[in-house]
Amino acid sequence: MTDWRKGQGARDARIRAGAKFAKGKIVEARDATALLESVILPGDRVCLEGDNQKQADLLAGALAAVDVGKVHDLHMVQSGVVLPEHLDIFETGVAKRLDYAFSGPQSTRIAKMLFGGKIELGAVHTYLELFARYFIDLTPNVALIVAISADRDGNLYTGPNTEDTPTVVEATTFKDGVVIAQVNEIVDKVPRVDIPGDRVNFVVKSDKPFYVEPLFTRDPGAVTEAQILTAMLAIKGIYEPYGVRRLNHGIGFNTAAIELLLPTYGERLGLKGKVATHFALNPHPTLIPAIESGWVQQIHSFGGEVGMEDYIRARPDIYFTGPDGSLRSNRAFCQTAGLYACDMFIGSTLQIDLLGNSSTVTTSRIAGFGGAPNMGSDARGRRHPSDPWLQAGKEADPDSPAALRRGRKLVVQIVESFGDKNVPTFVEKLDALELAEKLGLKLAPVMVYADDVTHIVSEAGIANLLLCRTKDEREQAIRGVAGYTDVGRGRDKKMVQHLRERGVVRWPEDLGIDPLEADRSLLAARSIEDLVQWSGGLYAAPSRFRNW
Amino acid sequence: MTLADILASLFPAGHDVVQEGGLLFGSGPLKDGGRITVIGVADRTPLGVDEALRLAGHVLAILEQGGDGPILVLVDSDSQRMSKRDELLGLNEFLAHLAKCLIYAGLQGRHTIGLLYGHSAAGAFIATVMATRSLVALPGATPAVMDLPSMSRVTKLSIEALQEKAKSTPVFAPGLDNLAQTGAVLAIWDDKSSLADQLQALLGQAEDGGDRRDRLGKARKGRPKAADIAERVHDLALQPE
Amino acid sequence: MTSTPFVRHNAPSWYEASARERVRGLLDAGSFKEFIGPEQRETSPHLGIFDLPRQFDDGIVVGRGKLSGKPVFVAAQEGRFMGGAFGEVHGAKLTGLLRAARDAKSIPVLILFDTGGVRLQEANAGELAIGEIMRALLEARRAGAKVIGLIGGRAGCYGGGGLLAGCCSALAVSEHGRIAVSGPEVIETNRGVEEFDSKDRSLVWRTMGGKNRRLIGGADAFVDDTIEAFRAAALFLIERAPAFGLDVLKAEQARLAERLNRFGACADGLDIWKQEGIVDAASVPGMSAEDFTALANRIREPRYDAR
Amino acid sequence: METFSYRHKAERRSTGSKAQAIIGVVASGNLEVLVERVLPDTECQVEVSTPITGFGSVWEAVITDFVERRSPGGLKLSINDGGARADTVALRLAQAVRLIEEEGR
Repeated sequence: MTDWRKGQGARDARIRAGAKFAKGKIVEARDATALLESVILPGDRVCLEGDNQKQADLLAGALAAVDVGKVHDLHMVQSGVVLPEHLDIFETGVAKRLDYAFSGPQSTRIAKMLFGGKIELGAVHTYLELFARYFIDLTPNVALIVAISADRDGNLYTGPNTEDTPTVVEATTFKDGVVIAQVNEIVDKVPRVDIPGDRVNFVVKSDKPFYVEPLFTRDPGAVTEAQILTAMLAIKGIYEPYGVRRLNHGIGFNTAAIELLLPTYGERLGLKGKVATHFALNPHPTLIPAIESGWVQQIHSFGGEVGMEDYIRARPDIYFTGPDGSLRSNRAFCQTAGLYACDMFIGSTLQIDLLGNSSTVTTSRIAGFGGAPNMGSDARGRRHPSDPWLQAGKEADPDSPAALRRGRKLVVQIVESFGDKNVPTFVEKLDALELAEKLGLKLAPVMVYADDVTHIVSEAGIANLLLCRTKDEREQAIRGVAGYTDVGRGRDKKMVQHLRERGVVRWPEDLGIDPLEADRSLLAARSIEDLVQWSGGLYAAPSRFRNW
Repeated sequence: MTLADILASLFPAGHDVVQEGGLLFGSGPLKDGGRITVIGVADRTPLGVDEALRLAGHVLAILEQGGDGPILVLVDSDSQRMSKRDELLGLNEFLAHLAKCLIYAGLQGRHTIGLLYGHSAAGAFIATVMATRSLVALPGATPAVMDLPSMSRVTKLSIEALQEKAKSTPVFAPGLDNLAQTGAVLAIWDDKSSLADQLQALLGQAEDGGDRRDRLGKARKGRPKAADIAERVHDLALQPE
Repeated sequence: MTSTPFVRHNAPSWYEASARERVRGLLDAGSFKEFIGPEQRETSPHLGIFDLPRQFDDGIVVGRGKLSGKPVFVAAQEGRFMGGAFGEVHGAKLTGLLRAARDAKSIPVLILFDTGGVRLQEANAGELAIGEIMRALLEARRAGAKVIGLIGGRAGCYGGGGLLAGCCSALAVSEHGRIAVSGPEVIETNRGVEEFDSKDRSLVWRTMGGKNRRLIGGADAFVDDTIEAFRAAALFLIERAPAFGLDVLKAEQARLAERLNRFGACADGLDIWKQEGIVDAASVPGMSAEDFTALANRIREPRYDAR
Repeated sequence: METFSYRHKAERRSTGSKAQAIIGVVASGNLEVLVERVLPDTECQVEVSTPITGFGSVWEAVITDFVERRSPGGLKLSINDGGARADTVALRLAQAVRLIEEEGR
């Protein structure tokens, strides 16, 4: 007779093994490693919660300390490879295979270990893609998650940084996996139940609060004139003509500059209420002036941002807050929102080739994708119309009958022609290709594919790729905004002139923008201190960003 | 030469200089019959807020007594004391205060003499011997603006690279000869002959003709531009509008 | 509940401005005349050894202008060029200006400090320049010129610059201004991160920042980060600043002795402020310039006769 | 250090009457441009001193464009570079010309 309950049986055995170390569901921090050694089996698929921002750091340390004789050859399935321990376990043999999405701080080491064969790589995903695979072929046997507080029944409060937790737990619990949570404190009653207790098997109390990176804080003091100019071009050349109201901003100084120009330059253009009203966006501190000036109506967030808690609590009309008043973020939902309900993604990148493919990979760094490829792609399943979407679709395909024509999401890459250390952003060939060859990957790690990109903005101008009709036009349009890079200087001057006349390429003067106007006095906030003042003292900037 | 040797050679007839907490206080007789006040820093003591205030207080007490007797500042110090406490309390003001007292004494007609007989660096150097009218040194003195590891951290050059450049560049390299070349050190005394005689000779030199260190640096080819630049700015500033 | 949104006043920021912009905004419009301007190309003869680029004015602007109709001498350091550090030419320009002030006797001097200290690539020349400037500064003061230091730039006022600031007749400082001898990194390098964590910005400011300096009496005026506010402070301090003489030095001795006596055992800026009678000392660093000035004036009246 | 000197014909004389102006500072990623009205009306000269070697063709392209766009006739521009990006150089050159053409500043 077929046993239809093998999974449940295995789960129950794991829980029994772990229960030796628990009082009810509660496990002391010093027993965390022993708990993991008894619950995790060799070869297991394990999700060690490493999100974009928050980290299950205690459990990461506990896993790094297991006896490799007992726990080995794990298959790690987690969105963020962020902490050193996330890679240490591959050095020691505790883990063997990796499927992930983002590796910002570990990008150099992960590249080295991939070259050295220390890690068997499944694939680098976007967040939503990895989440999807949790439910199909990468379902965790054990999830090691992180929350702010738990009650004795295991109900969890994840606070402003809910991020990936509900998705990870959903996939693990309901497919016979074991969920272990680290929490900052055990309380009688959690402020809000983000994860119901019956989905949590063990709770480990950590001695110190979990690590969260203020990843989305950009100091206005470091915004350059070139970034301001580029932001002016984007606002006047894209936000205004398309009337973009629903959008996502990528991470970085270029989009921070846009946020800081909305209440000044945007106001001057009369765009308030007409653009940038609804966001899928982390709580960027640089958006505070625009929010306070009445530009923004609603923001849904992937995660939280350190220091923004009180401000968000005081602006429930803008943010999604739970009944308890604190931010409820959710990466899976927000990624879906960005894909289907936003008309524009605008974000920066490290390299763009002559077709418009972009990548953040260099030969020595593999940063992963995070959410950008999902945000920065056209949703082929989208069916609801909006003006920007329809207009972009029309520009791409002017001849099809309107009622049968797909719209297009605006996917805008905003860059400076030269990046750090005078390294050109525009290149003939992406480093990602070289990397794929070296690692024998079937796919080069391209962040946004050329056929998804609709516009490229640099300080030199805007290229509207929707209007390009041939490969040649596309290349010259990109060269036309590539400034003084080799790619830019290699442009066909006549053809670029022609593209400017058609509005395919628009330089600052074509938009009536004088680069000399690009001055820091245009910024609504010039310092973190200004942001605090804008927030009425509610924004508590992380210490590394402030003098106090 | 030890401090005791130096004091003995300066004051063969005896002196009442005492050492307290790394600082020197007292006086000694001059060959011509007068007395010279002595203050100083010994044993490579770092100059912090407490030390600077004590020394300054002593100079002020001397000034209050009146007269125009000379003051000798003997120094073998560390740099300023590098600590949280000293900076918290405003070390810059304490060092400046000491320097002000010494410079004021000089401006009031007292011949202030700095005798660098060991190490000194950075803020301690500026606040003591550098603030005297005549800075002299004994052979073997080791003044430095900043030690090489700190310099390395600030300039982001390796210590080796700095050492290599130091061989060819008097303008930044630590050391007595380099500093003398810039004009900071009036003379390097001969430690084989009587310091008392050399002191008396220095005191017998002409009146203070103002700060001549930039001219000296030019003559010694250690500072090619300073004297001329200062003079040009001075003259331009005094031109009628 | 609704509140009026903050709108950043667009008055030009002192911190953000270049040395030239500060001078232009500080003085009466069109009154500034530079001595040995950049067109003279009197650059450092030493930076080439280090393959470092030179600046035409060697990082300092000196000249003459009018402040509210009255003549002043002015020197402004550019904190972004070599950290505003004193090199041979840089220092000699300030020396020359102060010697002129000594001879002119009654024209005030404004020194817009923005410096990390001595330029290490020409350390001996820079160190000696500090000595020469100091002497010229005090000669000018003794001759009757007021020398006012204005501090609120990117590089702060460190090393020999800190000592020169201590020699001025009066100082105005903003939130951004830091005054010290040893910089945070130097303390950390020499004494370890336990003594001083140079990356802890909050600690740096509690120790060396404008607010602590104003509260312990190390600066006479605390101002908002605008050129306008520094101009007003300069005008005010020129009137208040003391002459230079034995009485002032004795008063300073007493002032510093009192400070050591009262705060010598304090481990942190917060302890000093509590000792000063500020109940909520932790709120001081986040205070606006206006609130802080009111608090500081209540706690410690500046005394203008003791430096 | 690498130095370049470029001489160009400019279409017309730069306006205004100021003799000189200076903009920018020599700092990482930045540069200073000193502009002086010392040449015949249709001539322009740009002198560059930079610690970053190997960017000669970029400098040439930036300066050629600058002369075309701004027609800085009669001006000599002297650059001390701190390792600025090409677009920053272009911006400072434009700012320098604006500054010398403005009255009263």
